[in-house]
Parts: sequence; structure tokens; C-alpha cells
Amino acid sequence: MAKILMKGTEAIAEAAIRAGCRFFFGYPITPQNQIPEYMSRRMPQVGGTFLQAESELAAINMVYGAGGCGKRAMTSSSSPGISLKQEGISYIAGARVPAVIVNIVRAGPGLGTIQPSQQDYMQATRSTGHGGCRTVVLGPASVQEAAELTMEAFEIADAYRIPVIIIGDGMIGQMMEPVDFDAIKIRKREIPNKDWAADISTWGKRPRAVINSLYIDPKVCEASNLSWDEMFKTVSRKEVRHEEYMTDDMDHLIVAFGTTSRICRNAIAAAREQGIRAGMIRPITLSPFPFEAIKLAADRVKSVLCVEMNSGQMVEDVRLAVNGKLDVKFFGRTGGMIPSPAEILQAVKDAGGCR
Amino acid sequence: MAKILMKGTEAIAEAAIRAGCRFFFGYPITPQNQIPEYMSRRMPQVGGTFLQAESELAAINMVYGAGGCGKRAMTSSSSPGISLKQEGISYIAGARVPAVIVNIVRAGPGLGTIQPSQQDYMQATRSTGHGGCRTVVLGPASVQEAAELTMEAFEIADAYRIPVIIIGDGMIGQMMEPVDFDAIKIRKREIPNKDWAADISTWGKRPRAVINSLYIDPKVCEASNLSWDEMFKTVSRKEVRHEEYMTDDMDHLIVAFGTTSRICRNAIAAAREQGIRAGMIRPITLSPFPFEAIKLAADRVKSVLCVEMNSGQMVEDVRLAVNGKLDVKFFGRTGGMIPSPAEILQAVKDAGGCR
Amino acid sequence: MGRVTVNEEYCKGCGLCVYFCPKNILQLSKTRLNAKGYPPAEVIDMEQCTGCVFCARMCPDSALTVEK
Amino acid sequence: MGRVTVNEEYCKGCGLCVYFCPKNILQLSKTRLNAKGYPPAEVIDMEQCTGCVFCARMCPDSALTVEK
Amino acid sequence: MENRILFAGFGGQGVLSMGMLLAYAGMLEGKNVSWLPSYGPEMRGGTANCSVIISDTTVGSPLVMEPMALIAMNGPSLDKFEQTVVDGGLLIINSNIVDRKAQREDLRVHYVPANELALKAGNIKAANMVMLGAYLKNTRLVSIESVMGSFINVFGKDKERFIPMNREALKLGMESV
Amino acid sequence: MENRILFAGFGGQGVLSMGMLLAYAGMLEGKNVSWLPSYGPEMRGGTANCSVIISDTTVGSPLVMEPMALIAMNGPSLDKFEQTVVDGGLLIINSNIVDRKAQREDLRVHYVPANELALKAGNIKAANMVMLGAYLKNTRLVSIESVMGSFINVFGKDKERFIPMNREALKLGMESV
Amino acid sequence: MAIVYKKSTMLTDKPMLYCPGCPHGIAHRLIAESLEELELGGRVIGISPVGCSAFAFEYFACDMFSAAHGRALAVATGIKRAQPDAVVFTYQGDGDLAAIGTAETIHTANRGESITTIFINNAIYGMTGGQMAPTTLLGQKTTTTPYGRDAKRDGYPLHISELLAGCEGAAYIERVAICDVANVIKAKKAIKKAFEVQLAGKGFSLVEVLSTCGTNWGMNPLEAMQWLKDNMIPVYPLGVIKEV
Amino acid sequence: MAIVYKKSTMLTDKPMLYCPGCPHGIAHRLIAESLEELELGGRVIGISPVGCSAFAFEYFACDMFSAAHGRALAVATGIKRAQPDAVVFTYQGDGDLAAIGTAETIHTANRGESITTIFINNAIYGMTGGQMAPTTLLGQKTTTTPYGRDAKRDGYPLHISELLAGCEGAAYIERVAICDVANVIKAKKAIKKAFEVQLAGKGFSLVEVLSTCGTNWGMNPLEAMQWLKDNMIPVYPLGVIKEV
Ligand SMILES: Cc1ncc(C[n+]2csc(CCOP(=O)(O)OP(=O)(O)O)c2C)c(N)n1
Ligand SMILES: Cc1ncc(C[n+]2csc(CCOP(=O)(O)OP(=O)(O)O)c2C)c(N)n1
Ligand code: SF4
Ligand code: SF4
Ligand code: SF4
Ligand code: SF4
Ligand code: SF4
Ligand code: SF4
Ligand SMILES: [Mg+2]
Ligand SMILES: [Mg+2]
Repeated sequence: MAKILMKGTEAIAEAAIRAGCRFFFGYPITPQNQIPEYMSRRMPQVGGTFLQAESELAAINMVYGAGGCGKRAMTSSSSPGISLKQEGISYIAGARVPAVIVNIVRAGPGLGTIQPSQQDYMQATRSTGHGGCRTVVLGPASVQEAAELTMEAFEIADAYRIPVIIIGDGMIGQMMEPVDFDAIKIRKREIPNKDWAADISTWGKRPRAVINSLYIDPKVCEASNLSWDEMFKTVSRKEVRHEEYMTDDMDHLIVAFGTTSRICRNAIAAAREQGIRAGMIRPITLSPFPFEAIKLAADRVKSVLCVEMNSGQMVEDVRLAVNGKLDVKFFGRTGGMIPSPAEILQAVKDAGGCR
Repeated sequence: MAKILMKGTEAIAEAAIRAGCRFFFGYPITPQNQIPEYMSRRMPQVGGTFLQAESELAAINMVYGAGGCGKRAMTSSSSPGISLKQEGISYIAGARVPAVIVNIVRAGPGLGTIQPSQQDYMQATRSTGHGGCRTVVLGPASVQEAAELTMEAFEIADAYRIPVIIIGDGMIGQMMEPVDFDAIKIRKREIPNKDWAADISTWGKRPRAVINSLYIDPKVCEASNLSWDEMFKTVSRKEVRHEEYMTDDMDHLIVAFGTTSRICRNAIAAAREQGIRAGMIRPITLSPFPFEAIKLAADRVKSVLCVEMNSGQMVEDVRLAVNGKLDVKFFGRTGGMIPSPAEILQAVKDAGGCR
Repeated sequence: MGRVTVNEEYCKGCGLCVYFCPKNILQLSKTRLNAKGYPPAEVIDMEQCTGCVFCARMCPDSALTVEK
Repeated sequence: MGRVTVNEEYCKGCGLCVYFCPKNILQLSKTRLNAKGYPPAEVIDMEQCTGCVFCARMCPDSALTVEK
Repeated sequence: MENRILFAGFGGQGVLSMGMLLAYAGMLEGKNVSWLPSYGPEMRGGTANCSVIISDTTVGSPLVMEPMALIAMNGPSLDKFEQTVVDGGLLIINSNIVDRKAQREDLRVHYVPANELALKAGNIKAANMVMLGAYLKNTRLVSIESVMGSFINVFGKDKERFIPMNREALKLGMESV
Repeated sequence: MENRILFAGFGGQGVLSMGMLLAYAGMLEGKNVSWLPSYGPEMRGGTANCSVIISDTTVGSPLVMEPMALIAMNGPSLDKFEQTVVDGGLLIINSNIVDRKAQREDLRVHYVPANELALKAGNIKAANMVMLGAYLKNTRLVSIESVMGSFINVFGKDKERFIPMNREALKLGMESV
Repeated sequence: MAIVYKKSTMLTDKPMLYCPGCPHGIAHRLIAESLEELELGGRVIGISPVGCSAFAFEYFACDMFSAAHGRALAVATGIKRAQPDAVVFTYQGDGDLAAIGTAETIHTANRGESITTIFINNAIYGMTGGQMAPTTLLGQKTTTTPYGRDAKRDGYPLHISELLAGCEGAAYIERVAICDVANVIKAKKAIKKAFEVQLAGKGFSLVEVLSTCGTNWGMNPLEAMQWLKDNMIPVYPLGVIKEV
Repeated sequence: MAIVYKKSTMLTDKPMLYCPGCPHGIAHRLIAESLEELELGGRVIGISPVGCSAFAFEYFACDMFSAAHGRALAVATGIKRAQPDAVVFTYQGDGDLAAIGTAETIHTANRGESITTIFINNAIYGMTGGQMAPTTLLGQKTTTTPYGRDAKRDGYPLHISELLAGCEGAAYIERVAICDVANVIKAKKAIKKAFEVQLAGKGFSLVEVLSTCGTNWGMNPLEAMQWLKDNMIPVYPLGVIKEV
């Protein structure tokens, strides 16, 4: 198939369907409405289910239900709606149900604005609900990558029985870029047999399914948590991804993810025109985070700058990676404001002590 | 008044009333039910309002309503219920409404168990809802301190117009210890005039009140976020609190908060009996975090161990404080299991390379 | 008998007043757009206005003042 | 005519079977407690049992088996 | 000196209030005290226990994992906690309910027919007071007066009339060891 | 070479689809492209714009903050964006709606009576095509064929019958500058 | 000549950010006029929802709160409990009140809070671009029911006002429509009445206002009003649903 | 002699963690027996709520989900959509279904999901220690209404079954009581009927089971059943509320 011009949101929806997702439960919220809208058109065509839930809470719990039956299920929302899903995501994690959750982040706090933001980094990477489970968080930077990572998300979710969060912002959600689905080659993972699922077609051939996160005995609860931690260690070993951009000869490291990294590319181009050798590491998996790559890079640069569309959240991960070797500087815009290449260039100069 | 033997939950409730809280909106959940129950008995006696909401979502939004009228208002819950309040807390933060939220943490994820845990550290300190606002988080370690910090919480909330979270676990919630309310001396802060509040008694003497977090213009939204960050810098300067225990001559630093720190005291006693000079820094404000104190301490010890009732969350803050100077070791129990002094002692020895 | 004034800053040219005026004496401007790009409502024949306030009752933008 | 067996492991000594037996032939043990500390139900006079199943229908813990 | 005591039994045997009385009495005598109940759905399952600490110094962990004294009101509690008692610790068993003997030989063990003595005092529900009496006789940690002085605080004003009977039970417990 | 174009006007003037046509055409010609609309409640306020990038290399920021060309369909858009155009950039103004002249003197400015020409082509709604034509004549960034080849993709099969009229509008636009 | 009609003093000067011809503006006016006529001025606290009317806090000339989607009545409860003498109203759309906010709506009514709710039922999610609402009609096409609302998949048009009438705390519930002058006058009466019920402390009052959304229905404002008459009123009959 | 009554095969061997005499166990039995009689075995998927019956997933011998508090019907919807041939039931208390879960309850009914709900109304929050439920009676003392439920402060006993009857997708709603043998037999019939309605694909079915909570009411199991008869039934009358 040829390339088609698609919005990020539409590409995510189409990619989900191509990944075999047949159950989508959503609730409208800008700037991700094209996902449910696309699903409402397409799902009937592929024999799948689109259902507009009465709320984000209902939607995430419907995902829990369908996912617990062994089906590939998904929901999408944006910041306030994702806050409402926190309890449900925690239940999904606790019950080890695979699920994919898309967050096209807007600016906040509160109702804020629908303009682009990366303000939900901490929420996504640190605390998807109570319970302290770290989940997998993917941060695409282009529409093509949004499609690709969506397909990856379903593989990862099934392979490890973990909720996977795809995080983007209004820019990636609303912009159109060419997408070539045929070019997507996702790594096939070993997906364990779903004999834990409440699938009536396999009744009798498996133990009784109990999709559950309630443990009366803390010993059992701890064991379940430890097995989560163990699983997540494997995820951290096998699934970390990042992209390097002009890092070979760099003196100044920028760390940025998602659309912000696109603006940083422009800033890097401008920097290099001025003879400043800037380069970038772009975490693709925000969780697990590419600590190692950044640590290694930090050894050979003069400055590290983290650029985000928030007040400085990923900067903590970068600091944890750099571990005191260098000061990590931060530049960010918040509230839906988008940093300009010029601002970022200035920040690189300031961080690196260049004039 | 003499000392009285009280549960932590009851002490929090009574302290809130003494701090002038007259509006409590709650929803039952173990292990914090004594808070709403106490309030349901006491509020009518002091002319206050206790209302059992239809859900945690409703409760937090009622707090937003009453708080936005300039009243001291509070809600309490436990982990899953706190997840449900995430959106509401974000709105409260965005609209700069003072509020106090108690989280008597249970173990999870999901429904988990009601046994003690500190699993919501990240959620509380990093992402109270979408939007990335850091709020104030207080972690008492005794019933007396629970009372004291509750009274402080209302002061801080009003002084900075910020939601304040009191975080405890089932142990501190359920245990009884002597409380002496007369002994509580809270620092009085300058509390700005509440002329932002929707108080009908002051209509006409102030600008029209708009309690709001919606901004159509990202510039305004950014300005609001920046003013939050500015405010939080002040909070970080003025409100950080920690306690040091046997740190004068210590070789081995333990960092622990809440009830875990109590168990660490026993471990430290046992360590010292064996000639191991262990000491402890106990963050009282988990956010803002006592980075400076830990950084200074790290300069003069041989090992740093963070002990938590979770899989390792505060350890990130400790690592950020230590900033690469030493390896930060971690010991924790999860899922409602409580670490024993002996285990902690062993962890201190392992961390410090003692035999 | 009646007099209607249009506050053009508020008017969005929705046409509701035009349709609901029983005297049919309102129209949307065929020549002008306001600052927001809308053709504002205009009175064609003020003489006939009865001051019945139908127009103002239907105006979503409180753009009309009626005198009588 | 009927025979009732009590599974003492399940019985919690709630007394519902005792109360609802129309023949009044059940009682809670006055001498024994089961492993959980409850006095289990006992049949006093099996002869009179009609097998009406009232007892079992009221038992929350499915502790009773009735034969007829 | 930190005294760590564990009270355990069936729900309904007054295990929690027995511990609370002791803690209250400790507080009245100016000591540092804490009382921590088990809580949660396992209580519906029938067992309950509480950790009490009475100390001259600040109380560390409120959870008693290695009790210096175990008051076992029923068999499951003895089974569960006997091994956790510190070497040479105190073990008081309600011999009316528990039909086995202690397995450990290093402990100071007392078998108290608490239900019987409580009945003698006037109400089988006062078995907990009997056990507490036995404990106090052994340790003299707080005075009878302090315990009885805490009664209303723990049980409420409307239970005042039960004080004499409870005092009697406490006394019978003290005498039994 | 990265071409950054900003299309701006009232909602309903076809600003978004005009940009989308250009992006689509760029893609058909094998270029790297991106299209980013303004979105949100301000659209209800009446204005809309979109950023289009057509590039030989990978597209960096999809947001055009400093356009190389600004297509201004109405006055507020000209007011808002004129100053952001790069030095010596291109500015195309719909002179049927905008009643002022450009303020900057360094820009290449064209005044296109787009509504008029669109009416001439058959429908005032094709004013956007007229403007696009004017832009293409100036830059030759993509061919008319590519633009018209994108038409169905952007507007849908059922709008096919409007192709000739739109082609005519595009042509009139090209001729107008 | 005297002024017989001018913009209500209970509205601010701010131009409203609604589409041309959107009845939200009319409903705002009716509320403002009612408050003005009842001379409630400084006693009023309003709550705007999330929906097209999210910016209502900019339009009403009284103290206002902006509530999270669906939670307006919880916020209102907090306010009313804090200030029993305040006149408290919420303004909510069908998505806000009858979907995500269902629990808050029912329980506030059931508690009989003396709060007035103006419920704008336009059978669609306006703000987010025309998705199905709980009140969307069967067969109606929206951006999430592209083939028309199907009862099997999407459920039935929800009659939330009728459900609320089953709550003991609900004192007054009426359904009106903004589709012509006569009905607008009736709507105004109902809204004023609802505030009077609140003032009398009788309990919860709600006026359901059938409205249009020309933009998302794909019609001009007039066509939309006609569509409302032809299609919505038969499903959602007008009149007093409950009065105690 | 033949066995005329034994523990249902649709129940596991696990002893139930309810208080002595708690009707949750009886309701479990009735569900299990109905499923067994209808020979639904491997087709059944149940959802346990948060409440005293949170552990129901350990008791029913079919596939089970444990849902978050109030979300059982959303989970059930996800399951039913994923497996339309499955027989799906939720088991929920009054707090779960009629307080925090109100929105899910109403909308699932309104969508007419072919799901069966067994709704245990014991007029209290059992699990958490006896707080007020939406169904708590006026004047009833609970740990959060220590002076008795007061309509002014706490609202009225919520008749959620009656409200649900107003949802078009609800096919069958009946209220029964566990208070004596005759009523238990009726309850069993209603529960079985509810599953039959589901099997016929008619829509949403719900049986409200008036129950006791001796522990939190402060009564023994028998006294509690009498209290139910004397106090609850007058407020919550028994019988079929809706049947289509
Ligand atoms: C928690 C949350 N979910 C979803 C949204 C997105 N949202 C904004 S308005 C709206 C629906 C508006 O519809 P309605 O209430 O009918 O009001 P209308 O715009 O039609 O007047 C939604 C879903 C949000 N802001 N917050
Ligand atoms: C989100 C959330 N809120 C609150 C709770 C605490 N909680 C557990 S059970 C329950 C209420 C139980 O009452 P009900 O549904 O009537 O069931 P019952 O125990 O009476 O059978 C509550 C509030 C929880 N687990 N999760
Ligand atoms: S007042 Fe009546 S007659 Fe006059 S313009 Fe308005 S609607 Fe027409
Ligand atoms: S009704 Fe109002 S906004 Fe609409 S055209 Fe008339 S004056 Fe203008
Ligand atoms: S079967 Fe009937 S008669 Fe026999 S014990 Fe049971 S209730 Fe009594
Ligand atoms: S009804 Fe069942 S549990 Fe209760 S006493 Fe009888 S056999 Fe035992
Ligand atoms: S989208 Fe619909 S409801 Fe919203 S302002 Fe426009 S017409 Fe009104
Ligand atoms: S608390 Fe009440 S509802 Fe829960 S198991 Fe006990 S009696 Fe049953
Ligand atoms: Mg609507
Ligand atoms: Mg209940």
C-alpha cells in the first residue's frame, strides 16, 4: 500500500485495528476525538466493537472486561480523562490484564487548555494510579511512529500482560503526515498463551479464570507485586528504545521526547550552523527509560539540556541517568505554549556556556 | 487538656476541627473510616457540615466547592479512592483553591489489601492528577504528629492556596497513641485575605470571583503555571521539614518516612548495640522534599539506605539528593507486608558493607 | 412605535431576529461584515416596529435593545 | 423420612436452620465448637425430619445436605 | 525499657479492648504507649489481635513482631504466635478454650481458666479481664487502679456499672497465677 | 530545502483544506510533508490556520512559527501573522476581504481578489483554490496535477464533480499573479 | 420612548464564544433575566460545566465556578452547604449532566439540595465536535454514530428528567424548548420558577431546555430549530414533569 | 434415600468469609442453583464488586472478575461485548451499585446490555463497617449517621430499581427479600427468571434482593430478618417492577 496522509490520532486508530484490536471503548475529549470517531466508522467494517462509554471511568473498566477475556482492547483520552482512568489502570495492572491506553495530552492543570503539552509525563511514568506499578509508556514523535508504536504497544501488552500507555500531544494528534503501514515492521515477541483469560471458548481446557487484584493475605499481594517488579525488569532489559540524532560528534546533549524533539531538531540544525555541536537523545520508551544511553552520552559531552513542554518532569530521569556527572539544565514551556527553535537554541547555548 | 489515647485517623479528624475545618466530604474506605465517622459525630456539635458523598469523585468536587467559597474543607480516602480524586485535585490546584486531602494508603495495585503500605508516594509527590502540579505532601510518623501536621496542613493550604496531602498508612491510621492537643504549636503563616473566594458575604467589596482553571489562551495558562512554580519555590524554601535521628555520629544513613521510620528506629537501636553507627533522616514534608539535608548528610556517611513499604519510590528523591556521591541502596516490603527491624538491620549492614 | 438598536459588536448574523420579527423589518447586512466577519442585523423599516421584543427574545447574543 | 447432614466445616452456627425448621429438630451444639470457634448445627431428632429442605434453603453457607 | 505485648484471640473475646485498657493505663502512669489492632476482613474470619507497647522511651515500631508477652485467648492464636515470643518471654493461655500445652520450653507459661473465672466474677465476657489480671500479676507493669481508671475511657460512660464485676475478674486473674 | 507555509483565515474559508491539498500533493511528489491545523475553541471564535511543511529532508517541527509564505484570507490573519514571515518571504492576501495593504516592505506581496475569481470559476467557496493557485505560481512547489490528484483524497469521492470548477479556480489564481 | 428590552445586568459585557444562533446564548439570557427580576444579584453563585458553555463563567455577572466535566452538581453541593443563603445554579449540557455526571445528578436531586440546574439538551456533544450524547435520538448521525444511533449498540435516548422525578428530593422539574418566541417565553417562566423553588427551600429544581446545535447537526440555526420541533419534542415531551 | 439438596456445583468448596447468618451466602446459593438448573456451566462469567462480596470470585465455580468499586457493570459490558454468547452477571451491594456506581448502573440498563445484576440491598455499607448507604432508611443509625439518617442532610432512601425501570433498555426488574423460606423461594425464581431474560437477549435484568447485615445493624441474624420485614419492605415494596 502507498503512503497516506493521516492525522496522528487516525494513524493510531488504524494501527490498532491492524494490530488486531477489535474492542475500543472511549469517551470524547479534545484533542483526541478522531480516535473514537475513526473507530466508530471502522470497527463495524472489521467486525469489531466501538462503544462510547458514559465516562472515562466506564471506558477503562470496559477495557478491563474485554481485555480480561483475552481480547485486544484499547481506550484513548486526554489528560483530565486519563486522571479519571487512574483507578482503572491500577486494577488492570494489578490483575495483569493487557491493555493499551492512549493519552493525547493537553495542558493543565484542571481544565487548562487543549493546546499541546507534555505535562503528564510523571503521571504516566511514575504512577498510573495507586499501587506504584510502573507501566510501559511510549512517546512517538511522528505520525508514522505513532502508528508503529501503537502496533508495538499491543505486542508488549500481550507479551508481558501489562498496560501500555501511548503518550502524545495535540500536535502529534492533530497533524497530518504520510503513513506507510507496509513499512512497519514490528518485532514479534513471544506472546504467552492466554490461558489466564475468561474466554468461554476455552472453558474446561484451562484453570478457572479469576481476573483479580484483591488479596486478603499481604504475603500473596507482595508476591504478586514482586512478580510485577520482576516482569518489569525484563521489560527494562528488552524493551528500552531511544533514538540518537547527531550524537556522534556532539558536545552538547539535548534530551527531548515526542514533538518537542522535532523542534529540537530545528534547534540543532541552527546550532550546527553556528558551529555548536549539539546532538539529541530522544527516549522512545519513556518508561522504561533509556538511562544507560544517556549515562554513556553524558560521559562525553560538555552539557546536558532537557527540553520539555512542561515545568520539568523528564529532567528527573535525565538527572538520575547522569547521576551527578554533569549539571542537567532544563528548558521548557508550559500551559500549551510551544517552545520555538530559537528559544531552544538559546537554552543550548546557556547550558553549554556558548556565546 | 490532658493527653488522650486516640487513633491516628481520629486525631486527624479532631485536629482538622480544631484547625477550623467545618466542611468534610467523604466516602467510606478502609483503613480510614474513622475519619468520616468521627466527623459525622463531631461536625454537628461544632456547627459544621459532614456529608457522605456518593463517591470519592463527588467528595473531592464538593471540597472544591466549599474551598472555593473560602471555607476550610477536607476529604479523606485511601489509595483507590485517591486515584478517583486525581482529576478533582488537579482542578483544585489549577484553580488555586486551598484544600486538605488525607490518604491513608493501603496496598495495591488495584483492590490489593488494606494492610499498610507506602505505595502512593510517587502519585502523591509527583502527579496529583494531570497537569504536573507538585503539591505539598506531609507524612506523619506518630499519632501526635498526625494531629500536628493536619493543623499545619490547613495553614499551608491557605497560605499558598495549594492542596495539601497528608499521607499515612493503615498503621498510623489504626493505632492509638497519646495525643496532647495543647502541646501542638503550629507556626502561624501569613494567610492572605481570601478576596478571591466566592463568598456572598463579601460581594461588592471585591472583584467578581471566578474559581477556574480553564484558559483558552495558552499564554494565560502558562502564566498561571509559572506562578504556581514560583509559589512552589517559596514553599520549598519555607516549608521543608525533616527530622534527624542519631545523625551526629552516624556512618550509615537511613532515609525513611512515616511508620517505616518507626521501625527503622528499632533497627538503629539494634545496629548501635552491635557497634554500627546508623542514623536516620526522616522527611516530614515528602514534597517539598528535604534534598538539602540529605545531600549534606551524604557528604559524611559511608552508606545510604532508603527503606520504604513499597518497591522503591522515595529512593529516587534520595538519589536526586545524593546526586551520585554514593550509591543509594534500597530495602522495602510491599503488598501490605511490614518490614521487621531485623530485616532492616540486615539491609543496613549490607548497604554499609558491615558484617 | 418601537425602536430597535443593534449592537454590532455582539451580533453574529445568525438571522434569528430576522426570521422571528413578525413585521419582517429586519435583515442581515448585505454590504457589511463586522470585526468578526459576520453580517450584522439591520432594521429596514423602523416605522413599522411595534416594539414587540420578539427579535430580542430570540437573540442569543443580547445584541438588541428595544425601546417603545 | 428425611435425613439432614451438617458439614461442620462450613457451619457458622448462625441458627437460621434451627429457627426455620418447621419440626424444630435442629439445635446449635451446646458442647462443641468447630475449628473456627462456632457451635455447629446438630439434628436432635432425625426421625421427625420431613426432608422439607427449609433448613438448607436458609443456610447461607451451604452447610446442609438433605436426603429423602 | 520497652514492653511489647501481643493480645490475640477470636473476635468477640475482647482482645482489642484488653490491650487498649493496658495502653490507657500506661499512658495514665506517664509512660509512652501505643496500641495497634489487626484490622480488615480477616476480622470477619474470626481472629483478632493487638500490639501494645508500654515504654519509658519513645515508642519505635508500634507493631509487635516479637512479643515479650503473648496473651493467647484461643488455639489459632497460640498456633500462630507462640514461635514469635522472645526467648524467655511470657505466655498466658486461656486454658478454657485452648486445649493444648505450650510447645516452647524456654517461656514462662501460665494456664488461666479465664472463662471459668470470668463466670465466677459474674460474666463470661470478662475473660479478657481475667487474662489481663494474670498478665499484670506477672509484670506489675501498671497498677490495677490505672487499669480501672481507664475503664470509662475505653468502654464509655454507659458501661460504668460493669466496673465492679470487671475489677473482680481482674483480681481473680491476678490470683490465678 | 524545507518550505514552511502558513494558511490563515476565517473558519469556513477552506483554509485547512487548502493546506491539506498542498501537503497531499507534496507527498504524492515524494516529498516529506506535514500539515498541522490550529484546533480548539478558538476555531469557534471564527479563525483558523494551518502549518504546512514540504521538505526534501525529514520534517522537524511541524509548527510553522516563521513562515516562508503566508496566505492570508482575512484581515485578522494578516494582522496576527504578518510580522512572523521570514525576511523576504512571500505574502498573498485575499484582497476581496482584506482591506488593508501589507505593512512590511521586505516581503513579496500579492493581492489576489480571490472571492471574485472564485465566483468567476463558479463558486465563491473556491476562493481558497484561487489563493493556492497564486501561491503555486510563485513557488512551483508542486504541480497542478498533484494538487488535483489529491482532491478526492482530501474532499472525498462524492465531491468529485467539483474538480473541474476547482481546477479552474486554481488556474485563475495562477494567472492572477 | 423607554427601553423595554436591553441586555441583562446579570450578564457581563464579554461577547459570547458560541456559534451564531446557538441557543446557549438565549438560555444564558433567560437565566440572567430571571436572576435580575428576582433581584438576587450578590447572592448568586453559578457553576459552569465542561461543554460549549465551559466559558459561561465569563458571561454571568455573578461569582462563578468552573467545574470538571460532570461534577457541577457536586461542586454546587459543596457551595450550597458552605453558604446555605447563596442562590446556587449549575448550567450543564447533556453530556455533562446525563453521561459522565449521572451519579452526581441523581444523588444531588435525591439529597434534595436546594440548587437550580439549567440542563441544555441539544442531543449532542457540541464542544468536542458532535459526538453522540445520551440524549441523541435513535437513528441520529453524529461523529461517533456515523451510521446513526442504534439502540442495540448505543442504547436509548435517556430521559434523565423523568428519572430525576423519581428522586424524592427533586421538587420541580420542567422541560422547555428554545425553538420559537412562545417557547422561549415559557422557558423563561420555567427558569424563574426554578429559582423561586430554590428560594423557598423546597429542594432540587431543574429545567431541561431542548436546544439546537446547528454547527454539529449540520444545519443553520433556523433549520435546527425546526428539526428540534419535529424530532426532539416528540421524544422529549414538553411540560412540567414534577412539582411538589 | 436420594439427595434432595446439596451444595450447588456452581459454588466452589471454599468456605465463605461472611458473618454467620449473612444473606450474601444465601444469595450466592440462589444464583449458583439457577445457573446449575439452566445448565449454563462453562458459559458463565461473573463479576464480583467491592463490598462484603468482594471475595465472591472465590465462591462461584465459573470464570470471575473482580471489579473496582461501582464499576462492575462497565466491566460486564466489556465482557459481554467481547463475548456475546457468555452469560454475564454482576453481584453488587447498595453502595457499589447505587452510590459510586450509579452512572454505570443507569447507562448499562439504558443500553439494554443483556446482563443480569443481582443487587444486594442491605441498607448499609457492610464491608467498611456500617456506614450509610443510599438505601439506608430515614432515621436509621449507621456509623456515619450516628443520629439517624436525616433527609435534609443525607437525602432520601434511593429507589434505584424504580429509577432503572425508567430506562428503556431494562427488560426485567424485580425486588425480592431474604427474610424467610417463602421469600427465599421467590428470590430464587426471580433470579432464575433474570437469567432467562438474558438468555432470550431481551436486555438488562436486575433482581434487587433486600438483605440484612446483622453485624452492622447490631442484631443477630434472625432479629435482622425481622427488622427487614418490618422496616425495609414498607419502604421497598416487593414484586416485579418492570417486565417487558
Ligand atoms: C473528564 C473529561 N472528559 C471529557 C472532556 C471533553 N469534553 C468537553 S465538553 C464535552 C461534552 C460536551 O457536551 P455537552 O455536555 O452535551 O455540552 P454541549 O457542548 O453540547 O453544550 C466533553 C466530553 C473533558 N473536558 N473532561
Ligand atoms: C474506590 C473505592 N471506594 C471505596 C472503597 C471502600 N469500600 C469497600 S466496600 C464499600 C461499600 C460496600 O457496601 P455495599 O456495596 O453496600 O456492599 P456490602 O458490603 O453492604 O455488601 C466501600 C465503600 C473501595 N474499595 N474503593
Ligand atoms: S421589536 Fe418586534 S417588530 Fe420591532 S424589530 Fe423586533 S421583532 Fe420586529
Ligand atoms: S439574533 Fe442577534 S446575533 Fe442573530 S442576527 Fe439578530 S441581532 Fe444578530
Ligand atoms: S429438612 Fe425440613 S424438617 Fe428436616 S431438618 Fe431441615 S427443615 Fe427440619
Ligand atoms: S444455617 Fe447453616 S451455617 Fe447456620 S447454623 Fe444452620 S447449618 Fe450452620
Ligand atoms: S457547537 Fe453547537 S452547542 Fe456549541 S456553540 Fe456551536 S451551536 Fe452551540
Ligand atoms: S458485614 Fe454485614 S453484609 Fe458483610 S458479611 Fe457481615 S453481615 Fe454480611
Ligand atoms: Mg450537548
Ligand atoms: Mg450494602
